[in-house]
Amino acid sequence: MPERITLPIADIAEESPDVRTLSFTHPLAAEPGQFVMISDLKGDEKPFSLSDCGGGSFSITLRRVGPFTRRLFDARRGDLFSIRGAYGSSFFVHSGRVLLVGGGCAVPPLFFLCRRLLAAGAEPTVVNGARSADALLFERRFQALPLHQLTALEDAPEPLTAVDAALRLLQNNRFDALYAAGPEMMLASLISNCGALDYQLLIERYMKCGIGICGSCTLDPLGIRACVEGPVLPRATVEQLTEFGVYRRNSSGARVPVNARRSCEQ
Amino acid sequence: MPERITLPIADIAEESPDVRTLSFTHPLAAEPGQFVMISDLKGDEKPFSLSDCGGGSFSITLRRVGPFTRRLFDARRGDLFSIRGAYGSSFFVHSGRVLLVGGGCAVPPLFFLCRRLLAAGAEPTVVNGARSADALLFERRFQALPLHQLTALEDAPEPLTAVDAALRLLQNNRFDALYAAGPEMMLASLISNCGALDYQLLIERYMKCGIGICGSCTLDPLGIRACVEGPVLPRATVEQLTEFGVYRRNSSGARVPVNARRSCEQ
Amino acid sequence: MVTKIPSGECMDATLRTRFLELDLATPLVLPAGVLGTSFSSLLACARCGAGLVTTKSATLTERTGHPGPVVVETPAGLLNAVGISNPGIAEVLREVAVYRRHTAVPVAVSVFADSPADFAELARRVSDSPADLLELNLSCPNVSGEFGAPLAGSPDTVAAIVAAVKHAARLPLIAKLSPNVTDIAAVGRAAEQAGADALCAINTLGPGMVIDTELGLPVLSNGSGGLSGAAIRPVAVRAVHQLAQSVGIPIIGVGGVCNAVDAAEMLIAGARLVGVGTALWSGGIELFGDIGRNLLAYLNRRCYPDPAAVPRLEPSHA
Amino acid sequence: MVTKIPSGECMDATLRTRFLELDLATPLVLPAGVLGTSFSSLLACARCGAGLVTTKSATLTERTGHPGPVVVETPAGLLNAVGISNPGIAEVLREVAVYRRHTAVPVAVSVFADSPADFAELARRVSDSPADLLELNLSCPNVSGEFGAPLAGSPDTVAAIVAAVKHAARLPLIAKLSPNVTDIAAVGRAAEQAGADALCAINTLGPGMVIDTELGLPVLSNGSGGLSGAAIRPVAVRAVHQLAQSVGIPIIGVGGVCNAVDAAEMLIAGARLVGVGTALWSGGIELFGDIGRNLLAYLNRRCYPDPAAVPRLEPSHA
Ligand SMILES: Cc1cc2nc3c(=O)[nH]c(=O)nc-3n(C[C@H](O)[C@H](O)[C@H](O)COP(=O)(O)OP(=O)(O)OC[C@H]3O[C@@H](n4cnc5c(N)ncnc54)[C@H](O)[C@@H]3O)c2cc1C
Ligand SMILES: Cc1cc2nc3c(=O)[nH]c(=O)nc-3n(C[C@H](O)[C@H](O)[C@H](O)COP(=O)(O)OP(=O)(O)OC[C@H]3O[C@@H](n4cnc5c(N)ncnc54)[C@H](O)[C@@H]3O)c2cc1C
Ligand SMILES: Cc1cc2nc3c(=O)[nH]c(=O)nc-3n(C[C@H](O)[C@H](O)[C@H](O)COP(=O)(O)O)c2cc1C
Ligand SMILES: Cc1cc2nc3c(=O)[nH]c(=O)nc-3n(C[C@H](O)[C@H](O)[C@H](O)COP(=O)(O)O)c2cc1C
Ligand code: FES
Ligand code: FES
Repeated sequence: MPERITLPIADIAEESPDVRTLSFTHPLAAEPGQFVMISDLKGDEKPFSLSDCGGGSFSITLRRVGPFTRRLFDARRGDLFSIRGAYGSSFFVHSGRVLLVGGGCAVPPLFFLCRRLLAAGAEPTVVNGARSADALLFERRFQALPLHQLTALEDAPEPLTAVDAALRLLQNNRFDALYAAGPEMMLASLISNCGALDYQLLIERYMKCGIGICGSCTLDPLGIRACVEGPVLPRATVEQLTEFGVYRRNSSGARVPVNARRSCEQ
Repeated sequence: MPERITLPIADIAEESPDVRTLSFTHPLAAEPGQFVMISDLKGDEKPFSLSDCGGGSFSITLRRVGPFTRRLFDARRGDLFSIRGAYGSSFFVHSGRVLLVGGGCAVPPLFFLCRRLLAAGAEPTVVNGARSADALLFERRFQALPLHQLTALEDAPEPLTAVDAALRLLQNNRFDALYAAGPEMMLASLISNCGALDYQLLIERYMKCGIGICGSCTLDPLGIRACVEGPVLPRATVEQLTEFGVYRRNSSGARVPVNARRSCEQ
Repeated sequence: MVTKIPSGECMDATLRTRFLELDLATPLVLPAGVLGTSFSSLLACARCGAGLVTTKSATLTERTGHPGPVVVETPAGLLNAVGISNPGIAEVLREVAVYRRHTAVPVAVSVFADSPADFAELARRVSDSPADLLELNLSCPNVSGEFGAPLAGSPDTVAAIVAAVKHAARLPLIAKLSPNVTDIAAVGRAAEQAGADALCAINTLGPGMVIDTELGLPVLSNGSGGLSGAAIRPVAVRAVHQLAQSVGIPIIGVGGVCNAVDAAEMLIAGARLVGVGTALWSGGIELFGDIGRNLLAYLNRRCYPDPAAVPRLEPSHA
Repeated sequence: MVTKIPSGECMDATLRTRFLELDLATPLVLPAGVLGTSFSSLLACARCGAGLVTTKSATLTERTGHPGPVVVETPAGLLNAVGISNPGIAEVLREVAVYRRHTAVPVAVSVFADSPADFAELARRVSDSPADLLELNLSCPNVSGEFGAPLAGSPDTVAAIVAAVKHAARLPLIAKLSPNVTDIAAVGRAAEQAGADALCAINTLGPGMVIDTELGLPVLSNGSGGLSGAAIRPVAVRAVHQLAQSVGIPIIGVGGVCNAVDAAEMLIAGARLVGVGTALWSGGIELFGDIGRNLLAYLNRRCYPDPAAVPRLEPSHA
């Protein structure tokens, strides 16, 4: 079991007006797609995907959407946080031509994935989707890697959603695998149009324990846990989920519809 | 920490009218001089030195002296016992010319030691002391090993104590080290006559926990525990013990004089 | 008492166990609050080999529970203060109805309230559902800020609630007890006399607290939480043994069971059924299958025809 | 509350701690019953870095205790039922006298009896000895076969014993409490009101039981035993926090402390001194030195001048 540790923020990077990356110095053992549970012990602890990890440090990238992310967003270098993980399943790292499709603040975990894909000899193409140019995340970081990046902005003069951009690429190119992370409706629309291509999705559910014991994050009708068997799920599993794109459970366990809002804003 | 295990007796050997060896099939990790705590869970658990260990089995050799050893003595093949250990310190295995002096039912642990000494290339001489011929233990087992054995019988036509036999050997030969186990008065007399020779003694005290927590077996004035820092103690330690050969503590912790009776009979 | 490993193995043992008129496929139980929020997680446990599954404790109305952290790892254990989050009894019973459409494996609905009247109302609602059993959570240590001392702390309170529920419920009744009392047997007897059909013991221990020495704050947002997992198993085994000597109704033994040896230990202590909760954390729900298989092997090796035939510890043991 | 690791380390922290008019070299305590039978084992702990040592609980007359097995390992813990073996108060005080000739490190004598009168008699005897403190073991869970329910189960019983002893003793009085109660704070308040000068919490938890599934018998000859070690630390920390909010007298925090972080956790919970018992089993008595050194490093890193300056948890935490 990974231990809980209390670490000071080693570095903070502004990514957009409401997104920041917090880095911590610690040799965390983690794979891309995994998440950590972070708390300031002042009431609340939330899951965040790793946006990078390696060389004795790791980072998360968060969007300010509510009370807890506001506290994280406003934290300063040296502030201490209780961190446990890394938890959950991770992306299977292919070595062929792969397409990564991300939307909003679910893009950063794909950056960590790209590092591993490149190390495994894969040829990644990244569709980096955002509402607007200043909401675009990690554009420069992806640029620094030897891969093909395509940005898709919804409010551009020629609006383009990440899904549309991805489908265009899929029509004209052969890919061995697809990785996607982002708002659930975006993921649902993407996979209903991607033919027979093998895919893996990063799926978010309400998480309390993060370790598969509380039942908060289970997925119908399989009863698997998004925090243990997920958050990264392969196509074979996703195809069996009756709730995917339809409903999720809130903090009491009640079902609520999945709406069109983007990840980290729901 | 070694785990507690419940094992059936695999084999029983008669050693003398009141001494038996019980063998168990289990790959116990143990060194010569160490002991196990054995119980039938019917009220009582007692320490016994390993008389052999290796090749997936181990054995203890016990003298019937009281209620618990009587139950062990009367046990049959297949009877189950709760066993924990091996506990305590072990003999440092030298590789030169070494003298082993044993008395009574403290002789068997020296057999396990001899195996290790021979494996390390040592040249052991064993003084095997007993009250009478039929109380002599492990004579044949020692004979089967490439070492020199000398038996010392107190009731022989020419009575000889183990200590006298040992001292004679020491006078006429050069040894690199001395190992001894037996009645405390025998040990005390041996070491007060052995000159500057390096020695290690197997010392018995009343043991309850066997793991250094209950304080039953501590040795004055060092406060060391016979079950953890002992039962094998080097010369440098023994020389500091004010209670050795003088008193020991009983099951309530009260001091009682060490008498002349032999080990396993006190 | 058996003192020898039998030489000839038997081959025909079964895990089937009678419990309150129900015929369970295994004596293994998913206890309340561990998974059990959705029909699908209950179903997954049933399919993996639980003979009985229990829902997370339900209250009359929706509760979001405590903010995080709601769990913290401790040596060989877990401290939790989830705070009885649940969507309310109506939603819970809807999940139970969906569950029932998929399987015949019995399900117990656990309920929690702070008055005999509310417990009775919950009991009525559960009696009108497809649930098989009703469990009263009298022992949650994590909501004392809201509800005061755990109900199972006093034999009189327990008796009052059980009596009120017995009157209202048409389902067999399990009273779930707290270990955080000086004499659990007295509480168990009170529950039995008031009409409980079975006991479940133990709920989480303590409560306990873990403090972060860098932040100088408790890790759990609730401050304290209940201790579960292997660390508490000796206390659970003793509690079950004490209860088994003191009551005639069957007992679900819960607390720190991680494998078939632990399950056998609970049976010997006097449990009819054995819960597996915190161990699912590291073992996954496949644990129900593993424990079942190894328990069956134990029964066969010892020539016990079924779990109920495992000889119990004699009453003389403290 | 400190939320940053201080950039500049301090260098001048000390472990010295005031406790009931005594000036202790460290806040670390050898608790009752762990080693402590002979003057020499007390001495060894004092030399290794314990600031206060406690004898094994003494009774008026000699007791051999329970037959073995008296201990059994449990997940992250130890179950023991030694049964208060001791050579009787006269012998114990002789050992204390020898101890005193070798060291000035304070020593507490722990005593156990089954009536206020016997406790008072023991207190008189200890008051006439070179001991520094008197500790009342009100909480041994291992002799209930002989003596009935632990005394610390009831605030009234605790108050009666403390009052009787207070009258008889000339030494400062520590009341050692049991965690096996629904409300330890109530018991602590009763002890304080009756005149206790300090509290020690907690004694062993449960009790618990380990059953051997091959022999079908409890491992401990006594059947059950008290649980100690890392497994119970969360319960001990919570108990100390509860007591610190409820009483004004200082508290010795005991239960599962294995390292300096655990010791710091106890201080934050509200302990003045910190006991290290079961951890000596795997750590050896050198642990007192190790914990002391690392605790000093913690104090320096956080710029706390001494253990008493470690900020306590605020009372709001459950
Ligand atoms: C596996 C996983 C990985 C995530 N990775 C990231 C990430 O890398 N970056 C990022 O910005 N956000 C990420 N999130 C979402 C992040 O956890 C929420 O933004 C955060 O919890 C919001 O807390 P809040 O108090 O600021 O807002 P609130 O106002 O409390 O909640 C806003 C929304 O966040 C979601 N949320 C709140 N609490 C939880 C919870 N305990 N578990 C899951 N969702 C919750 C809900 O949809 C809620 O409507 C991830 C979520 C999951 C499940
Ligand atoms: C480290 C060690 C190794 C030992 N190895 C052997 C061995 O290999 N073979 C063997 O026959 N005996 C050995 N003994 C002695 C053995 O433990 C006792 O013979 C046994 O405990 C007697 O129990 P009983 O009930 O039969 O007799 P009792 O009538 O209870 O006691 C007889 C005598 O045995 C000793 N004894 C009793 N209980 C204990 C105890 N808990 N710890 C230590 N001594 C005790 C006392 O001197 C007592 O007077 C060893 C003892 C120790 C400490
Ligand atoms: C995360 C978690 C949540 C729990 N929630 C409940 C609950 O809602 N109702 C209840 O009666 N018990 C609850 N419990 C207690 C368990 O049902 C069980 O009694 C206890 O954990 C001991 O068993 P274990 O060691 O196998 O987990 C919960 C336990 C855990 C770990
Ligand atoms: C072997 C053993 C014997 C004990 N004997 C006593 C005793 O005689 N009197 C007493 O007050 N507490 C006794 N205790 C309890 C300890 O003093 C301590 O309160 C408890 O073990 C919790 O601390 P720990 O986890 O650090 O061991 C004993 C504990 C152990 C493990
Ligand atoms: S968050 Fe608790 S089971 Fe997934
Ligand atoms: S037997 Fe308990 S300390 Fe040695």
